[in-house]
Amino acid sequence: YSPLVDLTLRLGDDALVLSQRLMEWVASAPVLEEDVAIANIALDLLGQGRMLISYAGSIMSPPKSEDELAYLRQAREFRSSHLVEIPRGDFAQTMARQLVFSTYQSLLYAELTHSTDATIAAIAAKASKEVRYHLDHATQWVLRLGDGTDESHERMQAGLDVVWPYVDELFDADSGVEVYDGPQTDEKLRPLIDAGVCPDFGALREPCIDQLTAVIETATLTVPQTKWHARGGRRGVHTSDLDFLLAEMQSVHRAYPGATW
Amino acid sequence: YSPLVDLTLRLGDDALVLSQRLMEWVASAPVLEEDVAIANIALDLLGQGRMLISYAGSIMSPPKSEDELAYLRQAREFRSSHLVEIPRGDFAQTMARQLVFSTYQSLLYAELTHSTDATIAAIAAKASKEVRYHLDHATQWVLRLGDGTDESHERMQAGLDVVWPYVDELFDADSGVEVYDGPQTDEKLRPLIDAGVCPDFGALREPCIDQLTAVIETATLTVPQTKWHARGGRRGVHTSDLDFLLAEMQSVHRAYPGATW
Amino acid sequence: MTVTSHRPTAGDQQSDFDATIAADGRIEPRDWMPDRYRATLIRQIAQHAHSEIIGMQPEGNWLTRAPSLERKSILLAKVQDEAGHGLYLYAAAETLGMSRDEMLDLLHSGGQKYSSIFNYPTLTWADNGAIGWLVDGAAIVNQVPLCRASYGPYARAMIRICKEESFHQRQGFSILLALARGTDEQKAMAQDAVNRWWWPSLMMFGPPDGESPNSADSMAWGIKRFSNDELRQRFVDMTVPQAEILGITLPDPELRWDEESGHYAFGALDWSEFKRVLRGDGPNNAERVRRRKAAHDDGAWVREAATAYAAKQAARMEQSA
Amino acid sequence: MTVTSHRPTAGDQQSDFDATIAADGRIEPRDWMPDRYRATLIRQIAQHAHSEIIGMQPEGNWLTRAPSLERKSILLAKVQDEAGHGLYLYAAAETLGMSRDEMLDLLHSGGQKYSSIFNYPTLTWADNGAIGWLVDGAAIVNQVPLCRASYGPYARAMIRICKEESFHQRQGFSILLALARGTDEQKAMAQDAVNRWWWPSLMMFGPPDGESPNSADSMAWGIKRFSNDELRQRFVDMTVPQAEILGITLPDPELRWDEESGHYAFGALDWSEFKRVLRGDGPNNAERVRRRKAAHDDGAWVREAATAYAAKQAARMEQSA
Repeated sequence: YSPLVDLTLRLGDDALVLSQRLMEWVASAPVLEEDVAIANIALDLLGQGRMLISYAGSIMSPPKSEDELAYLRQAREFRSSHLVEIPRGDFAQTMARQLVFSTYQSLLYAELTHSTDATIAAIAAKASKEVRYHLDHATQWVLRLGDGTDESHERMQAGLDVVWPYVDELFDADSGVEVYDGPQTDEKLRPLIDAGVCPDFGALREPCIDQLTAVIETATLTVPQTKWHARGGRRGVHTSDLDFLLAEMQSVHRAYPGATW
Repeated sequence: YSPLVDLTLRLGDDALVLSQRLMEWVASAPVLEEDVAIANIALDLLGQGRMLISYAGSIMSPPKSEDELAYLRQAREFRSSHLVEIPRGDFAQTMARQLVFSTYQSLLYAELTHSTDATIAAIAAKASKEVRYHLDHATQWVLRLGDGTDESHERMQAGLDVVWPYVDELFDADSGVEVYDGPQTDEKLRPLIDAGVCPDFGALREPCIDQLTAVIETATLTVPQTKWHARGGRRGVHTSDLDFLLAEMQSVHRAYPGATW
Repeated sequence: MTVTSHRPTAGDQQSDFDATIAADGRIEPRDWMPDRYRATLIRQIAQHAHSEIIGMQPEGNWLTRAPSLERKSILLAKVQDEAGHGLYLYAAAETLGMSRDEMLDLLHSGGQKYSSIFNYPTLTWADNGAIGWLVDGAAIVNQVPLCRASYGPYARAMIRICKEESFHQRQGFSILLALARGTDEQKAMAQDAVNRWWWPSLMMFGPPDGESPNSADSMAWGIKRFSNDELRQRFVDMTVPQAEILGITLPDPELRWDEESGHYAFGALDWSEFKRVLRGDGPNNAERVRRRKAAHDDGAWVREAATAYAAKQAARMEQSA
Repeated sequence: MTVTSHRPTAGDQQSDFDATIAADGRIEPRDWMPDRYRATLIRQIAQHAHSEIIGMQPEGNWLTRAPSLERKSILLAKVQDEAGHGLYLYAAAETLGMSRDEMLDLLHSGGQKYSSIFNYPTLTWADNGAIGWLVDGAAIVNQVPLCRASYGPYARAMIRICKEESFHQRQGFSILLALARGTDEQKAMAQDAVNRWWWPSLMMFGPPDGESPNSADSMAWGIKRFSNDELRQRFVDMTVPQAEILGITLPDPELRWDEESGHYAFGALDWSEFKRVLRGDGPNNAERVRRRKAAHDDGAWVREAATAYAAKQAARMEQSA
């Protein structure tokens, strides 16, 4: 992929894959209001994913449609982060992931609103409003669960503990890893950073961790310690969860080659 | 499907689908000996499934390979029973299903050994020996769990309760159902029964229930009561579980159309 | 504002109620109403609410597998609407004095019902088309008259719901249209789905008029406006021309235009299967309720946490005030 | 039968042991052995057993998705063998006085290790080929000399295991051969898998001889027969010609035949990544142990039931006796 395609696929695949994970909650949420809210967030992310993936397809040569990219790529060709791929877990784990992802997205899209790439800037402007609601929703739940009952406190902490090793990948994808098949993935975006298309992702890490820490501590929870962190998603080295997710997502489309829907 | 193809697919799809469900236990069994035992049963069933499905393919026109039938049929074209499709549940539920299925298979294959169709008779003769081991294994576990601890007793009973509504379908597939798209599925095999190719499945019900009752009662458990029973698998009306199982099973094969492996 | 000069007696209340009904007026939550009117409404609105939330399952099951991103997006919006409809309807039923929790408990225990149509499985992607086109189509025919139901909160909820249902029906038709114009396999998939959903859809209107004992009361109370058979006929008349546009055959050899009556004539319904499914011996009854109850039970700790947190926050407010 | 005429002293025992080792004889469970010999063997055999059962996961993950029924059947047989190998090896380690339960607890707590190679993910179907060909290939080179290890139960277990491993290696080669002869996409998949597994396979032989502190003892005790670097070279020499048959490029630009030494020369290994993965910061370390522990914990009630049932049966036997 060219750097610009790579960037838009990273953003778009994150949104698409997380939307898919959130859909798994529909008709299974703890209260009906959450069926509505989670479906709503999933719809927003699916919309963002479609815009970004369509844009990526439009600048590929030959151009590809959103459905070609969503349904006919193999897992190795996806550019999602491990954070969005792992299973949904219980409601606390889902909210822990959502808090991390929405905080990351809110900081990122605020920067991308000023992108020198007009399409990306426009998508980011639209998405920023949606993300504000997602972040608020997740924050409220982390507070309620963290400072609710003993059981919810324990589950909320466990949820944070599960997702925490996946945070760093969002910011310095492959730092410290020898990559045999090309440059490190954080290097790949260098020309785009220089051209003002996207920010340096690494620079978003500190404000993100600060914001997360504030919420976590208000919720009477502890910021987890972790001795490993995920890496590889941005160069197509994924969790095995992604392959199962795609097997399901692509199953009908692939079973009828060449059909339109 | 012709009646003979339909019959062999019923037998073969049951074996293939259950084998697939059992594989989900590999590396997750409660003791290492069970990793070996369950893999072994899954291997036997996969072998039976392959022989039966290959035979079905050989008498279709045009003929089809086992892989075409396993990987390129839609769920509606499968002829498996709901019993083998439902998720594995816990170890007790898996053993409850295995007890039912192996009892059914042992009675059925004993009859099929005398089939006037030489291929079916030969497959049944080979499979009978394997099924004897499967049945013994499941029986031992139902006894251990039923007459073990309070928790295992409760789980074993719960497992039986889950699988029991799926028993009747094995013997009188659609009795009592108006079928809009053809004859009732138990009628479809009539010519084969008359020709001595297969037994009347309905006649196997009583001995099967008797055998199951004996094991269940020895295990200090209760034969469940049920107010509904599954139907439809033999005419392609399946649980939604089957479609997910096939999405996973067929995913790699379908992702590379035309490839050989 | 009317100030009544004397304490109303039961007789006065009944005659006020009767007069409102006779004048096609609206009964509101604080108005007096006969116990049986209240009980009938609770049963009907709760059943309708339950149907919306159980109805999320058969289509929700296909969200992760929708074959294009656009279809996925539309189906997700639809399923989200169903959850929203459930919310409106539970709120309407709560104005009659039964809480949502009580209704959910009755749903889980089998004490209240949901539409039997959702006990059929969704076997292929085309089933999402057939559900939208036929099941939502039948629902609209049933529901449009309910926008004039005599109980205010119910009528107002139905007005909001009906607006969205017509989008649901169109999206179902659109799924089938794409399949009907597609490959041979897609056409067969669409036809198969319609074959399976047609008769159950007709049964959604309930038993024939002669065998519908509660209908008379509901008619007299202005809850129901048309008989089961009238609505069923209206649905058939509306649907047959649409099937022709799709090029899909409805699975009824007796279906034909009857010049004399100005309606389509259709074959007899097989109520024995309907009753079997209604009795609980349907392909998905056990699974639908099991899944609903599992969601509720698994979510208990979340609801408890929300309550505990709200109490803590209230206490903090009070302390700092 | 030799009858010893006096009670053996510690010095006698040590010299008997030394003599057995020197004569390339076998130490058996009831023989005296030095504590460090015992501890080294327990650590090594347990690690080997753990590697077999953790090693079921990366390939077990593909059982349900194998792209042909024949491949599915072969892979299932292979994974079953791994469970069987685990059984042999735990039994061998138990003869040294540590129970399987103790070893599993140590595995779950991180007190005992398993081969770091299984912390890499299996990203595509081709990875099953690369694992069979390279990882099992490397395992065979490591294990064949162990068939002559000085501890009898270990040597005998290894003889059974080595017989089956060569089938495992062949099935891996066969998976890759089918891909290498397949479509362009299949070829790319095979090359990609080999690119990812080549270097980690070379690291399976352990650190370079200069940095392998425990090796000297193991050599002296007849547990280890060749140095890490010797075995690594043997593996490279065996594998390069096979890669040529496959038409797959090994991802090392420095790889070349060295006429002078009569061996293939290869590039330097990047031990920093190996050490990072070994330290626990690998892509799958946490997941592998989590899954193993979950299987063990979820199965606790089953093992308890089996024990309770056995006790009841024994009591019944006694009563009726």
